[in-house]
Amino acid sequence: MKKLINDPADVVPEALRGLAAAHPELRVDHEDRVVLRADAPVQGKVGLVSGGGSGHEPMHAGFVGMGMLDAACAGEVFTSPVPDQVVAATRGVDGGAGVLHVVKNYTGDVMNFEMAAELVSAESDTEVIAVVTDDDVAVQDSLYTAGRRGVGVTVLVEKLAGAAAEEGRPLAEVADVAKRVNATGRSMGMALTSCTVPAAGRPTFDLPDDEMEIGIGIHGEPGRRRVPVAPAREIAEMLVEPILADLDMTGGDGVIAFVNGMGGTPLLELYLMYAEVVAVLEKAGVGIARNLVGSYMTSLDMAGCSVTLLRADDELLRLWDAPVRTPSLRWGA
Amino acid sequence: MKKLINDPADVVPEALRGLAAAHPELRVDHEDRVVLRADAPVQGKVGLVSGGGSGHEPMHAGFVGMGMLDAACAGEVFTSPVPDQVVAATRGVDGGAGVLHVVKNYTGDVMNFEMAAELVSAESDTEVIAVVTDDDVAVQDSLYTAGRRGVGVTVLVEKLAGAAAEEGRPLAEVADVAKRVNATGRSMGMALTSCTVPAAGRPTFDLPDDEMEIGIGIHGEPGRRRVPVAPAREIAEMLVEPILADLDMTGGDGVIAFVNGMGGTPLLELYLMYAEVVAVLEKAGVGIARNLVGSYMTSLDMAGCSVTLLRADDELLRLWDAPVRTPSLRWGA
Amino acid sequence: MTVVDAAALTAWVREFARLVHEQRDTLTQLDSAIGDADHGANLDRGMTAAVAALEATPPDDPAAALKTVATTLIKTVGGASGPLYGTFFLRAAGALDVGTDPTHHGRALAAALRAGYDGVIARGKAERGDKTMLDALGPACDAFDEALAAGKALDEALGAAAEAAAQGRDATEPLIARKGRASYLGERSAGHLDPGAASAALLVEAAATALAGRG
Amino acid sequence: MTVVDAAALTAWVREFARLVHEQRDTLTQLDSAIGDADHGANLDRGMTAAVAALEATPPDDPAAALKTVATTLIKTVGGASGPLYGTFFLRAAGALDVGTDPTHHGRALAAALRAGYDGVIARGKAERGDKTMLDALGPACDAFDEALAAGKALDEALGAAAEAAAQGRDATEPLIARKGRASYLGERSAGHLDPGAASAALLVEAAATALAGRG
Ligand SMILES: Nc1ncnc2c1ncn2[C@@H]1O[C@H](COP(=O)(O)OP(=O)(O)O)[C@@H](O)[C@H]1O
Ligand SMILES: Nc1ncnc2c1ncn2[C@@H]1O[C@H](COP(=O)(O)OP(=O)(O)O)[C@@H](O)[C@H]1O
Ligand SMILES: [Mg+2]
Ligand SMILES: [Mg+2]
Ligand SMILES: [Mg+2]
Ligand SMILES: [Mg+2]
Repeated sequence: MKKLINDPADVVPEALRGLAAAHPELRVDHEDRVVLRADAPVQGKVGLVSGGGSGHEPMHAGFVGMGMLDAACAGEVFTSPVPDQVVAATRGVDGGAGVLHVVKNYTGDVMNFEMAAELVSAESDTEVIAVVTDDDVAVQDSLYTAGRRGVGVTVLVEKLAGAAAEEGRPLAEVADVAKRVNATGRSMGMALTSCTVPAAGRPTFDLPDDEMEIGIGIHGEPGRRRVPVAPAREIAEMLVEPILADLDMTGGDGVIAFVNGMGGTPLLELYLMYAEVVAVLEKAGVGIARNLVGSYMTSLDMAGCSVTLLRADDELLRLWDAPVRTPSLRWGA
Repeated sequence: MKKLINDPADVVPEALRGLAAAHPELRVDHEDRVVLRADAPVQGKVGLVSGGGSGHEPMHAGFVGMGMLDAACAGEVFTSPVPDQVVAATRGVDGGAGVLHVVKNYTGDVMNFEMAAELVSAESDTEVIAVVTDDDVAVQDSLYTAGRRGVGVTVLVEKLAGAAAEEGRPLAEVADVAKRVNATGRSMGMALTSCTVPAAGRPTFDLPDDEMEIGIGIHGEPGRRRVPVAPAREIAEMLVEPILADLDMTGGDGVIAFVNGMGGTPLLELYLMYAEVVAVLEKAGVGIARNLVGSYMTSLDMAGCSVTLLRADDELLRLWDAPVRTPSLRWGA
Repeated sequence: MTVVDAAALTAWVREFARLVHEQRDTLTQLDSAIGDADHGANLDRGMTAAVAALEATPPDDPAAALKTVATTLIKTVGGASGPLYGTFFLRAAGALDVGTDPTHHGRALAAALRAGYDGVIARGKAERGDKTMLDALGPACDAFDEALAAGKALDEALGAAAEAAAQGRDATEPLIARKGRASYLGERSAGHLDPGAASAALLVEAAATALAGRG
Repeated sequence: MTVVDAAALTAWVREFARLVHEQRDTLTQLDSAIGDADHGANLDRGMTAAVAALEATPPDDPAAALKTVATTLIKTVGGASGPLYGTFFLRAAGALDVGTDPTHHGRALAAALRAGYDGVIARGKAERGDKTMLDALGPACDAFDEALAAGKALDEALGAAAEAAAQGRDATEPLIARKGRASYLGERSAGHLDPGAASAALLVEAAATALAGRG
């Protein structure tokens, strides 16, 4: 295993120390592994809390700051945080206007955030609403299963609901924005290589040199199918078409198109992929209103990418353009 | 070879198409493979032009915009641009106050930029000054060799000289800032894996699972020595100590510390490395005034990192904090 | 002789921790095939902490022992298995009523395990056959109850439970997962053992080993 | 018969392009060991363009042929080898003065090659022994001059030049690079052939092949 780490067991706390040193505008609670805006709680503002397993950086800690999250809980690598962390984060961002939990739809995340919400409501009158993201079209949405995974849309929810909260809107409205984004956004991902979990020490799956996995998540889990490696052009079709088949993206004010790198893929390739995604969308008559290209939601050192499309409207575009000031997403401030 | 590409020969023009689609605030001259600020030339402002081989994204095209570069020339992968590209860029950014060429010290880059400057001066009265960066302490600085490579400091030169130009300072002063940054900045890099040049199709060098290269550049060239893989703590020492041995970094107003990922290394590891760099600097009595952590100057999909330290002063810190608005470095705007 | 006392349950917890540590890599490998390669690390971290917590504050009674394990797992594991195993031990602790008659200890323990099992169902909303830890825990509870009802001694009944858990674990192999992370794989989840069922089988095996000779 | 005319030099350029294309991977592999793995791709791109340029606008005279190659290489190659080979052809074009007497063509060509070689030195500021293309070009110019001075026919003289270039290329193996990208490796650059010396040897070999039978 080749990684810039010390003891695999210490990866998360050590990376948090680096994050704290690099970003004085954040406050890191090292005991609870919670990253907060230094000015949290912001009085009168809805607090946004997210979190999940580590290994997806910059998500979530890199999105803490003005206009996005108020706090992020860092679990062990690929392991959702424990309830105590979420409780500490929720308390730390409670400015009197309630707290929104942004939770990716994984059994562990959902349960740990639920238990935290139960603990918070047992001990205080802080109002908490949880919005669960489940945008991955690689997974069948069914009542009998765990449902779809929460992936790329989570980044967009954090940006857009974060902007709504920054405008001073009440908890219910901020939660509605989050739900709307989740309802109108879909994602699909692929991997050229597996990632290696530090504590496991070897790649999660073996992938021959001439094959790739389509329909992967962000935890190194294998995808829905394994196919021969294909040109970027065809990969863009394999990712975009299932999204368009799942949700009509035409009409409205165009989409926010998000091409995301999985951690081991260089920006050169992501821009090339973006050009191919643009081509597929053009053919399908889908306009692009805004875009985001980069590695924002990763899976350790996995090579690969995901595409997220969000059907936008006036309000969402306004929230997208609103200033944001976090370590990894910043504009207008 | 596993990459998100189509034909290896088309990687650069296709990625430029994606960049253009993603960033309407840039103008891309696809024929000459030059990326310009959409508002170039800015009248009365010194124009900053850089460029080099592709494969180092976001450097340089990702640094085109207000407060940084006016244009970047994209060569083939790891191959410096040709003079025509540099001429086109220089013409495109000439707002009457002269043009600064920021050139990394590689034989090819230096010669191609030189030839371009000769062509420009033969055809116009645009004043051009070239500043060559050569900050890599892994390479011995000698009159009898090609000298040190230009690496991480180049990003800092582009930011700081870019800010000076944005302030409306004259060419000589902007060039002085660039020279001063190069003179007081030093870098050292390492690789856990080789990169794969698309046209070559296989890793540039083989590296056993338990070894790493110390003293690498950013073109997949092997380093100065090959040693067993070590913990991040020791890697930080191997990178920082040669820098401190080369140039005294104490005194002044502390350093700008830049921990850079080589393309295949996730942010989680870079923050962890940053914590270790902070520890080494603390022990050496070197204060940190500002920092930059991320993959800003890459070597395709290479896993590894580099450390750049720049001895800062009041003026450089002011220029660092000045607003910048580019695809990959943005604050205050 | 007290059959199910704090010491006995502490011994059970220790033995489970030992087995998890020993089979950490195996559990992680199972989780690599159909999950995210952390189940071994997760449980090992949690059970190491649980043993440390029991050592730091030795429990006064058997329910307290289980409660300490529950809160420690909830605080340290995370993921799906943290809340699920945490809930298992929490509900078991709440249901454990050993009373004063040692001959009832077996049935008291069986009731506690059943309560824990029901707690996992309530928390995770899965059913048997979904390819989860339930597929080992459920058969174990059934076999334990049946053996006791048939008048078997605790030893033998726990042996039967462990046997049933192991069979239940093996039976997850052909199943298509419907809950947890493995469900994302759809049909590709078939052909692999469920990691949580494998660790649950260790939990029951540990009980059989640690409580052996106690009744 | 005209010995060094536009057609002959076009044939030389074609043959060089053919060899470069054929040995593209070898050149890139040499550049992988001590450089950045692009020399084969660089020269192949440039020489393919040069041949196309000669086809698009067939040159009127031999100097024009060389000049077209020069400007095409400068426009399409980049890196170190682009300006260097570009300068080589540019200076050679400038110096080429075949005059009207075919028996002087050999010496005219030798003077042009020497001028190209000097141009590479001026542009790259390297010396022989620095482990660069100069280590093949230099010996080739020397051998060519000597052979002509000794009264050898063009054929034979070019053969000697090609032989000298190949020897010069091989002699780069033990050298420690002092110029170009390989210099960053310091002592680790020893033990490998220089990619530019290898391509320069192809250039001279191509001349010997293409001009064979012309004098
Ligand atoms: N809804 C559920 N009900 C019962 N058990 C579950 C459920 N979801 C997951 N599990 C169990 O949890 C195990 C995975 O645990 P672990 O790997 O530690 O957590 P995660 O899936 O969050 O990485 C699965 O193998 C399965 O047995
Ligand atoms: N200063 C120089 N003088 C002469 N030849 C040089 C010089 N620097 C480099 N070269 C030649 O150029 C070759 C490398 O060319 P190439 O790989 O195309 O360019 P780059 O080094 O920019 O990647 C080297 O093998 C060497 O022969
Ligand atoms: Mg997990
Ligand atoms: Mg090159
Ligand atoms: Mg798991
Ligand atoms: Mg090269």
